[in-house]
Amino acid sequence: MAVQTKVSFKTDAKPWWCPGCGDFAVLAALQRAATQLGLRPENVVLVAGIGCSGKIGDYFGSYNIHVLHGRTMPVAQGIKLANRNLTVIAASGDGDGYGIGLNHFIHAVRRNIDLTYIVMDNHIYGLTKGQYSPTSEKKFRTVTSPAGVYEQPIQPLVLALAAGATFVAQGFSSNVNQLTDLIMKAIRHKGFSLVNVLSPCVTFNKVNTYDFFRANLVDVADGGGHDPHDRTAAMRRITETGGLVTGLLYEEEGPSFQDYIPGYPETPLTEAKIDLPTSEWDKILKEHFG
Amino acid sequence: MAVQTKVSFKTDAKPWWCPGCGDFAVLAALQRAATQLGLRPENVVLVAGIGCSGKIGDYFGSYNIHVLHGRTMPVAQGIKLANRNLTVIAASGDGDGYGIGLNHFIHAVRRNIDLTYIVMDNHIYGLTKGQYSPTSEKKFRTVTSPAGVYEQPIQPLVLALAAGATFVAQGFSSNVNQLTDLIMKAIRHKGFSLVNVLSPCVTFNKVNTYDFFRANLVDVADGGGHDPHDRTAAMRRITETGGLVTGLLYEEEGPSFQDYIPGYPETPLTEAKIDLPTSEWDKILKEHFG
Amino acid sequence: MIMIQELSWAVGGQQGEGIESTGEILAATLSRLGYHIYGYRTFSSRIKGGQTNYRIRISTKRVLANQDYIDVLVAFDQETIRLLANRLHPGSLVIADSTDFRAELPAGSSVRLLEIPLTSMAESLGNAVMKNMVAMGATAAVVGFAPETFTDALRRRFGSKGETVVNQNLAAVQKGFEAVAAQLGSGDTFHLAKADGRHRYLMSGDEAAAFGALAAGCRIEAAYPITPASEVMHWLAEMLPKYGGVVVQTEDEIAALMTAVGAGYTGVRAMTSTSGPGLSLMMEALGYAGATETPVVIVNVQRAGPSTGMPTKTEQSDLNEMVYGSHGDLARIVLTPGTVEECFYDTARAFDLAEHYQVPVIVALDLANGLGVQTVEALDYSCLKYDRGERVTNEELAALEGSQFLRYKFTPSGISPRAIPGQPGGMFLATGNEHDQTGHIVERVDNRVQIMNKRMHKLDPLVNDSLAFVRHGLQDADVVLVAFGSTIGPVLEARERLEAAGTKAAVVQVRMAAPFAASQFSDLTAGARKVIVVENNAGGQLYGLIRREVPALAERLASVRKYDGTPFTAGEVVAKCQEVF
Amino acid sequence: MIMIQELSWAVGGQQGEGIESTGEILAATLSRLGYHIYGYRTFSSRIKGGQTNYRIRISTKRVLANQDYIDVLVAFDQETIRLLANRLHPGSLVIADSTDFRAELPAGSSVRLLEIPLTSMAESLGNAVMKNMVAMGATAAVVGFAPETFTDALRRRFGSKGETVVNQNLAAVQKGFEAVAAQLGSGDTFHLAKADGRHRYLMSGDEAAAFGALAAGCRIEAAYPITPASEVMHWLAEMLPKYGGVVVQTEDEIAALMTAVGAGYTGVRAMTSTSGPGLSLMMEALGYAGATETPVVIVNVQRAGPSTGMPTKTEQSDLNEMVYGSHGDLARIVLTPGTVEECFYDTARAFDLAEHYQVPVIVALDLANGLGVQTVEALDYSCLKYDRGERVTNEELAALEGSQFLRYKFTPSGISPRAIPGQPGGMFLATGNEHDQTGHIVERVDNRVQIMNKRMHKLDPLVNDSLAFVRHGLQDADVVLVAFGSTIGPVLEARERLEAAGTKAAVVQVRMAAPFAASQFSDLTAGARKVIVVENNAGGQLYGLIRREVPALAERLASVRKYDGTPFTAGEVVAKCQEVF
Ligand SMILES: Cc1ncc(C[n+]2csc(CCOP(=O)(O)OP(=O)(O)O)c2C)c(N)n1
Ligand SMILES: Cc1ncc(C[n+]2csc(CCOP(=O)(O)OP(=O)(O)O)c2C)c(N)n1
Ligand code: SF4
Ligand code: SF4
Ligand SMILES: [Mg+2]
Ligand SMILES: [Mg+2]
Repeated sequence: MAVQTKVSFKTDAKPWWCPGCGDFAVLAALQRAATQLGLRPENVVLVAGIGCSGKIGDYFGSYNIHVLHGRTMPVAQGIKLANRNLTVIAASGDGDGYGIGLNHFIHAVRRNIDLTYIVMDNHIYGLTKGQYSPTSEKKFRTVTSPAGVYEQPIQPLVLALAAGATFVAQGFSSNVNQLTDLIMKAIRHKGFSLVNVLSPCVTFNKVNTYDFFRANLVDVADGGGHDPHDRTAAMRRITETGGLVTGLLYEEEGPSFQDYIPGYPETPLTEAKIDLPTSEWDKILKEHFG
Repeated sequence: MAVQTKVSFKTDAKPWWCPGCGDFAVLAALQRAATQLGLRPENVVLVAGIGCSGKIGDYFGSYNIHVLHGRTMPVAQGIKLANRNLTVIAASGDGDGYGIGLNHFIHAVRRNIDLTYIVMDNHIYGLTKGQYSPTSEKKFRTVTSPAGVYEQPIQPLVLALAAGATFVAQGFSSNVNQLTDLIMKAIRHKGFSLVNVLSPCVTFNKVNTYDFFRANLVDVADGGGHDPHDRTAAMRRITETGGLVTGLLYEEEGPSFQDYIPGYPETPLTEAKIDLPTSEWDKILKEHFG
Repeated sequence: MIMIQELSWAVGGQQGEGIESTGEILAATLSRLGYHIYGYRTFSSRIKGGQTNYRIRISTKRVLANQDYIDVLVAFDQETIRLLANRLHPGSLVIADSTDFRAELPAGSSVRLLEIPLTSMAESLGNAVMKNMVAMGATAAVVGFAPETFTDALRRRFGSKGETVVNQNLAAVQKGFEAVAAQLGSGDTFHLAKADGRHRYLMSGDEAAAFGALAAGCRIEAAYPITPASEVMHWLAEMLPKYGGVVVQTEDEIAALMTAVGAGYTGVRAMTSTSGPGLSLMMEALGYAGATETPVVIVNVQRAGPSTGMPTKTEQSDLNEMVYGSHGDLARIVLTPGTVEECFYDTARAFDLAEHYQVPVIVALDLANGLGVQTVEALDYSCLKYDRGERVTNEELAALEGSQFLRYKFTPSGISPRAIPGQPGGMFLATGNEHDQTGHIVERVDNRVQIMNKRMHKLDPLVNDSLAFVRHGLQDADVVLVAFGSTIGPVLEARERLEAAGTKAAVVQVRMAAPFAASQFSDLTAGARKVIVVENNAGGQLYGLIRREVPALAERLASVRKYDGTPFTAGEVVAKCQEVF
Repeated sequence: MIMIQELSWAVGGQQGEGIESTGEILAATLSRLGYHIYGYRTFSSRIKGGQTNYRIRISTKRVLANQDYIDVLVAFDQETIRLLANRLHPGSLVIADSTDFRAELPAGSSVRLLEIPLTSMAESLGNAVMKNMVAMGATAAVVGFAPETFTDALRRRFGSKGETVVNQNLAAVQKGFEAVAAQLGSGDTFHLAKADGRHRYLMSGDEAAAFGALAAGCRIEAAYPITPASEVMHWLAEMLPKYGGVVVQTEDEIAALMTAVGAGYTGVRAMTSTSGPGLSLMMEALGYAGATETPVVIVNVQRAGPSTGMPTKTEQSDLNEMVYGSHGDLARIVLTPGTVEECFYDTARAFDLAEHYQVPVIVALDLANGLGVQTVEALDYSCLKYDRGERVTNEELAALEGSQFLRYKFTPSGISPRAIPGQPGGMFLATGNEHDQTGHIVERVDNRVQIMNKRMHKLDPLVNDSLAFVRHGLQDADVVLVAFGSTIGPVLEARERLEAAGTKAAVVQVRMAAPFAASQFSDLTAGARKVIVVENNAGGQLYGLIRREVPALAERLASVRKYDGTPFTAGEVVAKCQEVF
């Protein structure tokens, strides 16, 4: 086989995002991470949701599946179970992932199938033109909250930890280097990994802007370091900062779902021989139904 | 009007539950709580899910609505918004509430509409005959987990706190007095309240039995008292005990959703006059579309 | 210069450049002058960038669809010209922004071109986005309006931004007017006949539906954003609180419908609004409303499917799901308003029907009438009947003296008076499980048959409903065109053209698709040699429905379908109908 | 004592008392003796308590439904007698447990009654639950089998509990046998003719479907428990791991289908199994599989709807949703196996169809064939074709030399060879948005029409499918009965009875409801004076489908429906058909 050179994971498509959208940086970081990890495009599947964020698949040169609104998680798990050799990455928006798709997220966390989940969290519904999202802050005024939001926002990092996540990180679109690093770590992590990315929507969110995040974000290691294996500390850091913290908050090594499945073969199910001799079926017929 | 005597909230229906089922105690506690609070049957709506647990409505003498599997939360919220004078109580099983219905639960928590949510948590799917549930422990063998469960169980109390719940309690079917008390407090709480009840399924769950819980449960106040206004302490108590703790874990007083809704009247929407003079509509026509 | 009775105007450029508001201002202004307006925007699922165009038809007569052609096209880029070239006719005029590109017209076309540096003119006034207002001025010159015509609309639109902005925009209009007036040749103007000056209202179907809901007494809307239905929610989010009502943005569409069902059960008029993907998610909840006989209204603004499909393109392809969706056998009402006005009337009526019959009612809009704008005559509020349906009174309940209230009592009509929470003695169980008259779960075969019959037949009176169909045109028509939803616009116009060309044609508009009033439909189409169903979908869904409901018609029935994401024009309808004549 | 060719036996009592296993043991034993068996349990959505009964038909000929009547009824309570009284005939024998109740037979009936203290006899042997085995022994005596006949089955059932338990149960059978043998009058026995002794297999449709899936190479099942489909999941949970496969219990049905779609996209045969409420939740995901052309199989075991309905009662009322559900226009295949054997064949075939046509395939069972058990002849594995559909090879991809692979290439058949992740050079975008041949999202009108046509027409060859219908009976039939699913059992038997009574009748079984092969169906029903659609639902869903697809038949078409939650018997079919003749 020819020597494989590193690939850039770029495509010809011109992104449909608004100029300045935070999602450009997420794409760039993901491309860099995949390149630096030396992944092959054919062995990566990017599962994207519906939203501005969900367009990311169009611009990332791997196998791509752009699913239904809120349904990245089950599809990603189906893919990984079907072919354990693939690198499976899911990408959602905050509405997609923490609104309509939250249940799948929590259950994916506890199932701990080996995949990486990147959520582009802009605290708004971008593609549907600016309704508030589950992560929108209280009092935020939008077309569907003309008097301001009154729900308590979802805290994705806290929820992920509460659900037993084995890898929780948060990045910011303005820090592509850190984000690249977090995504690389997440992909390397055996099990479910969440990378929540604060990725500003420059068109509809005039509150949680680049400037807002620059002014308010701290690094998890700021002020004395952080042990990413300490769940309690992670929880405390998140609470202290009101969620405005970036870096690797928590990681726990251990077996993932695949390691437990009885009889689950080392070779991918895609390679399983299915046309077994009919004697096999006769055996079942006799044993179970005779 | 005649002097209103306390009502028992009992009905003639003979419960369909198996003898010994933990849900009998939940029903009894709920009936006692409603009676002791002096509620009127016509002003209470019990919203039940699908499962053995969901049968509870048939036996509780109030307005009752037995909804779809997993959908107690939206229905309960719709009812409360429609008539803020009603006492709205929702009742689910662990599958109903934390499986298919988990997303609605988390969003109901953060919306903080004033209702009480009782989950009869038997760590199993009872009505469908014994599949594992989201709260089933690891290694638990059932018809759908013949080699044992390998998902991390959902920790409902932790998730509720993580989602910002303003009232979190846990009861046990063997302790009807405590449970009655918790339910009374929950109903009195202004805002969303969760009462998770460890309610054994004597038919399908041979692991999380009455004996198991008796041997392992501690009271939240054991070993030195617990301040239910301390969220961190609540979280710690739950973690320490692996969730095997009963009592009122957390309560936070404050305004609920209704208090924020712009223009939301003091009188229930059911009493709103809707046949306004047509001049009202002409005004809108001119102002908005003229 | 000749006097014309109508003008087709369009503006096109990149999304996010103000194309939408330009169209809106023009439409609003001309509506105020008493013209009839139809406006339709073509756009894509993208916030900034990507071609968009807004086509407006301005007429002295009622118009319910766009013309086949465009008379005046304002183009901010070459893509606009490329995409709309096939709509231009020999007499069309293209006003192209010469700041950024050199317009190229189709080879050999006799279309007239006016190149004007719209953007630089706007920049010279302080802001490039005002190129739209320069274009508006240019349009005024071409059509023979004074630039002041737009003053009012501009004040309303920009007033909140301060006098300077208003004045800048007014100056931009003036500048555009002057620049064009100077260059106009004698054949370059379109002199639009004066309008009747009557006061009309300009609105989209989404707005009309939301307004209809409010007027009908809806007090709770629970919904999840989705194109092209979000506008219903947005309008209600603004307006409902003024009437003590609430809009809840739920976590998904299942929650949306179930929240509305909860409110409906409690006695408040409640609704949700959605589009195809949301509708599919609501199928289980729809059945629940049906089984529990809970009134609820679903406004479904259809878009191109299947699946995510083309969220910003129109289609009428949810009919099958609306009529046949949800497992099990289930009665539901499906209303299919055609004009924007009808979106108001039918949504308002939906609440009466929902409470009267205690069923879920779906009001089916489509993107073309949901987002398209039309001028509407003063509304007729006699449609607001506030029929709250049969309710048991507290006195009747008291007379029960503690014995169980029969929520699902077997009555001749199949409709049972309902109690709502809060009524003493009215306590009952509502359940999606099969139940008896009290509401309690029972699986006895005799009860099952009885209660199924009750639910399945309570809508029977609707087969005589006088609003099920609207017939337009001659009694002795040779050809009957059948349509529902927005397609009625081009079809009505096609009928006129066919008749002008010598074909005796009539139109039967389907306003209620379920229950389908088959024998009325048979009567309305009796005698026609050919009955042609014209619809915006690939599957011929209405055609199929009619075959099923009125199979005797099958031999005379023909199907005309369009499923490229755009609405029909009258010319297309005529051409396609002639193929199947 | 006369020799009979078949016997209808039933046992009834409270749920949780072992009724189910009694029925199973009897059925298994007699199947091993070479009899044909049909077994059907009536139960409710409740774990313990509530009446349940198990009816078994034992015959020397193939049987696909229960008889109209019961010959021998073992009753553990009076409720059983009350509920089944209308099934008893003058020659019936009731064996009643006299321990707890005094059996009362319908007034004036000539049914024979044997009162035996089944429970106390069991108690005297050590355990009251063995009353079932005592009843088995009693049955043996009545039917003329030696008690040893059951030894084998008992060993298999109780072997794991140790020799003592086995022996106790054997003793219970013996005891029941003796007690009855002693009391039997000469007219009290039913001497069942000897069976052919051929080896057959006893299974339910749920098991057959699961087995069919495994044999066809399904390796991933993602599902959520639901009556009456859970058994599919349970069987696969046990068996798939033995073949390296996986069962995922998902958080809901949406996740279930989407997980299977993910696996299907990746190239593994994957499925989900569900019932009505779950099917309704899957509507959006179904459309997604259709739009992305991803193979996936859905086994839908229908139960009585609408909504939660009657979870343990049978119905065939999801046909509308299976055929027309999901928004937008969508091709899908719906297979409707009738017998248990066909549940195996059709589920296996579903995987071939799904991959060949790259569509979602729904295999529609109903509770009656899903949970009912039938004896099945040795299976014919030639149905296992392992048609993986068109796949692009790595060589073909390499030959592209880096240019974009056209996943949705326009081909004459409409089927485009697919790549799966892992294949170098095959990267593409799968999306539910409208897309072009590469998979990229485009909304161009020309592309839209082309790709819709591709998806809508790729199933066209199936109109010639030789497995779409099965016709039974004479060519020149006067009356044709039409049925799908489990209803085929009673309908086939009704045909025989009609013919015996002088009516020339044939049966057309619908095995594929979508796409509907209309012209084949026309041919198969040509010449019949009357075509009667017999189905287990209130809406006449198959009847409506046929009217839509073959409207010319409408005048000769009649509808027979049952919707009380129980399957038809042949006698009911005959009676109802005679009403519409
Ligand atoms: C079932 C369904 N409901 C609603 C929609 C409409 N919709 C498309 S994107 C979106 C939300 C987008 O918000 P988010 O997930 O935060 O993504 P962003 O655009 O902000 O990146 C919604 C509601 C849909 N496509 N499908
Ligand atoms: C949409 C849908 N899916 C599945 C079911 C079947 N079902 C009924 S109850 C139940 C789970 C019951 O478990 P749980 O909620 O824990 O209640 P329990 O019976 O244990 O009290 C399921 C899966 C259903 N009714 N609806
Ligand atoms: S609308 Fe917001 S999220 Fe969407 S592309 Fe534009 S900036 Fe990004
Ligand atoms: S099966 Fe379990 S949960 Fe259900 S009624 Fe019986 S004991 Fe209770
Ligand atoms: Mg977002
Ligand atoms: Mg449970």
